[in-house]
Amino acid sequence: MNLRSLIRHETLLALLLVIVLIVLSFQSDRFFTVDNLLNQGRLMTEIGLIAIAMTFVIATGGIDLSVGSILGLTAILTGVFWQNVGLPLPVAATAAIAAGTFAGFVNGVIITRFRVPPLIATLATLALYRGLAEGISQARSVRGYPEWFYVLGQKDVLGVPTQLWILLLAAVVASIILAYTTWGRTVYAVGSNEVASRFSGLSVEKTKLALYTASGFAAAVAAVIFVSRVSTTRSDMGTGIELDAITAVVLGGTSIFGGRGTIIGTIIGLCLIQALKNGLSLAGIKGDGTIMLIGAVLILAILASNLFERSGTRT
Amino acid sequence: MRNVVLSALLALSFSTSLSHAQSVWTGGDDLPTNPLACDATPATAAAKPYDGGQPTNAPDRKGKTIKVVDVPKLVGIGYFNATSKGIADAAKEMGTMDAKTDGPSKANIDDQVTLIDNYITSGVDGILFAANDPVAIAPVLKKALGAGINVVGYDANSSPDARQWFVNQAEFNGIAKAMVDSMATEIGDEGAFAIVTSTFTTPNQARWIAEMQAYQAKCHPKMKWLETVEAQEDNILSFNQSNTLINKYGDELKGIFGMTSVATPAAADAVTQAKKCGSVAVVGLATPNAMKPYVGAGCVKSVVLWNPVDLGYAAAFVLRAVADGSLAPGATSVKAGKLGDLSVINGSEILLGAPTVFNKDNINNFDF
Amino acid sequence: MSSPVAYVSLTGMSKSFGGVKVLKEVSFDVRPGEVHALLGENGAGKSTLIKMMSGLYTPDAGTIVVDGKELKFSSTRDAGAAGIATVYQELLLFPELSVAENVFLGNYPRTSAGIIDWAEVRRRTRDLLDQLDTYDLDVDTKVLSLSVAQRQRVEIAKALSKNARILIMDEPTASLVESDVQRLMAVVRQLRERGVGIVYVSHRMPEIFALADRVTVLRDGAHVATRDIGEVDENQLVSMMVGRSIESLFPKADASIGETVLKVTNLNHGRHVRDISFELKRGEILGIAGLVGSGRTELALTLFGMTPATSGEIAMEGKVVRIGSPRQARDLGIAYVPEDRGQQGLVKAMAIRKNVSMATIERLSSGIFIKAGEEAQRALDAVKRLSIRCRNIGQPVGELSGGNQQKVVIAKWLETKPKVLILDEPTRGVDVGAKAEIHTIMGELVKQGVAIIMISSELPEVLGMSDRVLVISGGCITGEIARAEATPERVGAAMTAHRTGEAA
Amino acid sequence: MMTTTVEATARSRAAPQRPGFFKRLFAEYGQEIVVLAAIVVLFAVVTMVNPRFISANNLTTIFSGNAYIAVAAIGMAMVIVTGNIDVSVGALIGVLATISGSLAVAGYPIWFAWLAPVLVGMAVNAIIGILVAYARIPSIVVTLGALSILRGGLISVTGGTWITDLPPDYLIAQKQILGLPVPLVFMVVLTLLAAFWMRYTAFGRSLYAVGGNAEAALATGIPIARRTVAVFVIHGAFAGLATILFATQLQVIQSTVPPNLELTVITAAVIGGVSILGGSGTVIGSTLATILFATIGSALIFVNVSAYWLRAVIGLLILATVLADMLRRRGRS
Repeated sequence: MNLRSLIRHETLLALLLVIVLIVLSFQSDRFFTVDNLLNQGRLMTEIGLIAIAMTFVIATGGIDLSVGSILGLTAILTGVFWQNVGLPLPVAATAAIAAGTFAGFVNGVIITRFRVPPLIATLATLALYRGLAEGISQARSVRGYPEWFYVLGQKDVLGVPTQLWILLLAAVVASIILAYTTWGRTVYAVGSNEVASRFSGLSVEKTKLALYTASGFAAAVAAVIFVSRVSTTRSDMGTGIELDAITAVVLGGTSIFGGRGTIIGTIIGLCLIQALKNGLSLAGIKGDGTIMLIGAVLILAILASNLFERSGTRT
Repeated sequence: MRNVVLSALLALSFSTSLSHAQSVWTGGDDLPTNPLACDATPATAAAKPYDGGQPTNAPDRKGKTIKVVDVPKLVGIGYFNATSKGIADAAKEMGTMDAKTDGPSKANIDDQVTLIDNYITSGVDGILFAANDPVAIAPVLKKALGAGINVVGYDANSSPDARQWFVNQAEFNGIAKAMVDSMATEIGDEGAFAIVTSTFTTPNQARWIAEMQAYQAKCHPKMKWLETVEAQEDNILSFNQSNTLINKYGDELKGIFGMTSVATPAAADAVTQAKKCGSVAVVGLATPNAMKPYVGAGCVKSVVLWNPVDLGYAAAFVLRAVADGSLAPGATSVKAGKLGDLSVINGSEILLGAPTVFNKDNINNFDF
Repeated sequence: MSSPVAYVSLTGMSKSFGGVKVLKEVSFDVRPGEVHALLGENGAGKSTLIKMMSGLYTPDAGTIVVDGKELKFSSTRDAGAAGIATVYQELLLFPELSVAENVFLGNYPRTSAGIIDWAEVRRRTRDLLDQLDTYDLDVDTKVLSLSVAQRQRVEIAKALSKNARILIMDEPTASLVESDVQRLMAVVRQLRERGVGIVYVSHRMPEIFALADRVTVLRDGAHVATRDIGEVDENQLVSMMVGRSIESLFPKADASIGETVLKVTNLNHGRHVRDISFELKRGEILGIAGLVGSGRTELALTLFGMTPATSGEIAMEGKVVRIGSPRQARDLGIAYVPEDRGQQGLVKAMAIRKNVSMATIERLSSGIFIKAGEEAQRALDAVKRLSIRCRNIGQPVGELSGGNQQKVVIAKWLETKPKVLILDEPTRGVDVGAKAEIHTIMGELVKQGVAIIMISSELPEVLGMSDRVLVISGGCITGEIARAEATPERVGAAMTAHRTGEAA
Repeated sequence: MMTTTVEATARSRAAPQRPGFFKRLFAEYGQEIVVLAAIVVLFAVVTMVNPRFISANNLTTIFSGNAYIAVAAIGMAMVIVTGNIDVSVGALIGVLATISGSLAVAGYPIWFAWLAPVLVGMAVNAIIGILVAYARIPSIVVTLGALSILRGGLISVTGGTWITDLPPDYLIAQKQILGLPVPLVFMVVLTLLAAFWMRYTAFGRSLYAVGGNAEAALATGIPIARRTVAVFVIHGAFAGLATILFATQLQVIQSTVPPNLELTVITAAVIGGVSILGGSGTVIGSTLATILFATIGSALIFVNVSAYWLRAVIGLLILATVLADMLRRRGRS
């Protein structure tokens, strides 16, 4: 029942994506072009990376609201380590990613050691990390990165935007992990019944700690890509990205209560949102109309899949 | 072990940031400042060669109707409504411009970049922008230039080479001088003041504050700079922060600068509601409509602002001129409809003029 | 006392779920002042029937007549208004609210101003609890800190608060220890004296013969028989329930007892595990008896690494080991089938296959990848070996009956090839047939040399299955009794041995 | 035989001692007390640094400047008590403020301009509630969608125009009742009313039942779906009331959504002790938490914390409160 309904949601969503793609390409002949689609891929990479990690977190029944702030903090640290500390840029970026990962690790510690509900813990660190970013940067931007650094965010490799390769790699690796490994199995088990997982000898705390750390890592990597794409660092980077990522994950069929969800669903959800944003804009609809439509699609998609599921399994 | 290393990293980052936080927090940026002379001597800017960018393979758009998109920092605030109105007015007047405004709902660099990117794909002829971040927006603007699109900025600049021209509402040091001089007139040369700004990361505000600080040190050295507080783009928060400043400093506080069109009316309201009209002066950047009640009640004497409708209007005309080829690198002035000739400064900027100071007498003549 | 006129009578009740008929034209009635036992294996339709009586389900067909009037229940409120109250097996209480509030929730006494009269709520709760001889419960305590027996008392008080004429009790003793069962039975008798009609659902024969006036048996959703209790004996009832006769309820298998596999010395954890020492040998079943809160489960949790020992020594096969987590316990060959199957034992939304492999998932993997084929094969084997009744191994465990769910939990732990298997209430909430099957499985395991620790509240089970009985009270061992000497009296005395002293 | 021994032991136990008054108070209102203590400590410390901190004016700023957040948090606390959440309230308040202000400027009666946001808030949240209760979509999903719709809709409709020229009578938040600022009175009265309602009425208690154990609530005859819709509608009414304070505080109404308002409101509710899992917490706590935030914001300016580090310090303080609560809970169990 579970598996069947899961496939249903994703099939439904994929179908919706196809319809949206078709409709939008009729609206504007510039929409369904290789260039445009690749470019959209570039634009959704940061959210995509965060959403992939978020899929794991939400599948365990948790949530991470602090990712946007971690992104901001990591971006700032990249700049500060490079410009103010004088580290070579690769070292600075690596150190900043390490710090962002550590911020995720701290979330994990608060959640697993102190047993603070994830929503509250990350709501608190949302404020804290953003504050750190602002304090450390003293509201200064760091600019003027060397040209090679922009390969990551602005250039192509084999005709495909560099960061899209990273997103694809992350998606493939994450799908495999979630579907075929002991780690993925633990994620679903913890999300469905944490107590029973603990009683089965699964390392619940370790898994959760690792997930929040991974979520921090994803946000940190996204930060460096983001910096490279926009060629500057600011402490307000990534504000509000957590809600966008959660929207994509939930739209992709991951249950907010945990226990189910797939990476492919998240990716379809992401593509759907990005296609709507881009396609509607090309079709001459303004940004405010687009976000209204995305809100409606989110509610309707979940509504539809609820109805399908209920009609299929219960009378 | 890993924890130790990482905590060390975090500690390191703290210490470095503290080391470059030398002075009190003024909220200014750290770019070089260029305060104007204390009297009315106009600045003598060295002529600079054109430093803007050029579109590649732009089609000949002379006299043809062009499709233009205006991407402000964000939509939904009075200021950008006014610029948008100016653009629409100009488009109507010219009859050869098909302009629309579309911006992010939050002043967010990423959303803005994405929007512009979409419009490049959709194939516009011209882009007008007000940048949330001068550097972050540069790559996408360069992409627009690369696609043969004419790009003109207004209100908030980008790196010069990422756009063709920038319509400068008023030079930073000019605004700074007008603000500080107004304040000095109201509270005297030894008064103490505080600042309410949006966020420290907003480039224009940070630039103005830095210039204000430089100008105050140079021309009104005895004025006391108390502190700068952040209030986002949130008018209730601005109101609360202004109140807190009034409460904290008591009679010591003589004036409040509002750095945004959100903060200034809120500060004025705080002063009004605290019944401090006359004893705490409010000087700031704001749109006239929002300030009419306070100016009318005599609580605020003067509001500094260029006319944003004119700014949008001028930007549209500049874009038209660029598309027509009548404004080319090296030009010294450009004709902007009813505004007449506007002069070129700093290589690739077009100056709107001196900022307007609104007061009780003229504020009702403006509606934006 | 028992009047021959029924207060509630149900006639021709039918109900289907998803096309499956779970109840077929069943008739049932309850008279004031009688205890009417309702029997049947899991899935026989007992729950469905009582849920219709209490207004949770609407019948597809059939009539409900209360006190001479035909009624339709569309919610539990309707049933409540008709004088029918239910004490559910799952004890449907609000953990964050106080005892008093739980009793009167939805039914508060009001002051003249129309607001809730909390003083009255507390006073009346006190009264009700006193009527149930429950003097030891503060009405302001949050329910989350109460024991199962105490919660049940709260449920009964709640039913009484509504002046229920009919009280439905769904397996009220399933999670009680013997002493609490006795108290509960006293309460039931007291209610009967007052003229309350009681529907008593239970699997436990002794209680039924001790309490019931009449008994109704359901099988496969159909009514089998309704008899006065004097007309039937235990064997007849069992064969009515299962449709065949069961040879022996406790088939103690003879296994050869081998060398010591687990040796525990002076083990301590908190207040509930104090200075525990014992040995366990291969092929032995060690029964652990004790009251709720005596420290039985806590001892198991300490051995299993859930609440690691604060002092003392555990030796597995002669080697002293430290057990700090269930993982370590598992790797040492200790398995624990927990008391609370739904919460602790199973991931109900997951397939049988995934539940069976849950404790051995690393062993079923090469590198980090799960070997899906082998996993499925092992699950198929387990289903066959333990005769788990299911559609296929992809079926979510939550859809299985209680007994089959329990077999899945056992299967999961057998996958770890345990040397020591701890079974905590292995047959609670399991029907007669499945119970016997579980006992048979235990017998087979000891023959293979597994050592079993069995915790049970059912004294006959402990006495019937164990080679040796360890009695725990107040966190300490108060008796170690060999099978031959283990009588209900000796074990019962040891269970309360230190208790009085401790409580003071 | 055994029966008698057991009965005897049970009877021999005396009725338990009722824990002392303070112990019970702490058990029941632990988090509220922690927050209150934090406020008191902050006041004491900051006043020592700068006595102006407890001047009447500053108290007014602290207590009434954020009253609209407290009022919104009352409804949010109720929603969270039933085990739901609403991330769209900030956008809703932005929309309602525009509606209210437009009506006032258009010359409708003032009372109507005040009533409208309450009614519209209830209507919007009724839809949200129905989607949550009857279509069984998790509340976070519905409200995430609603957030987008409301935010986009606000900009589409207003085009970002500010509302000015508000009639002076409309500006109720600037007025005083018995010498006290209206927002303060609103906040205190609404908090007490809501707290009383949640404590002393069957309807109010049923919210705890729904959030504490939905299955048990159903078995008790509480119509869960109807209650869920009701709690969202009530929350909408409080959002409307909050809007009145928000819209009338100044002489202009901004037609944008206050940034991060929803997170502030949620944070206030949870820091005030409302369990995110549902079933426990009070509106007294959420109001105290709002006051705590306002106090922190003001205090940091008074003690000259660098404005750059302000948010970091606020974050740290929130985290400290959360951890203190967890340690307290653990100490209790």
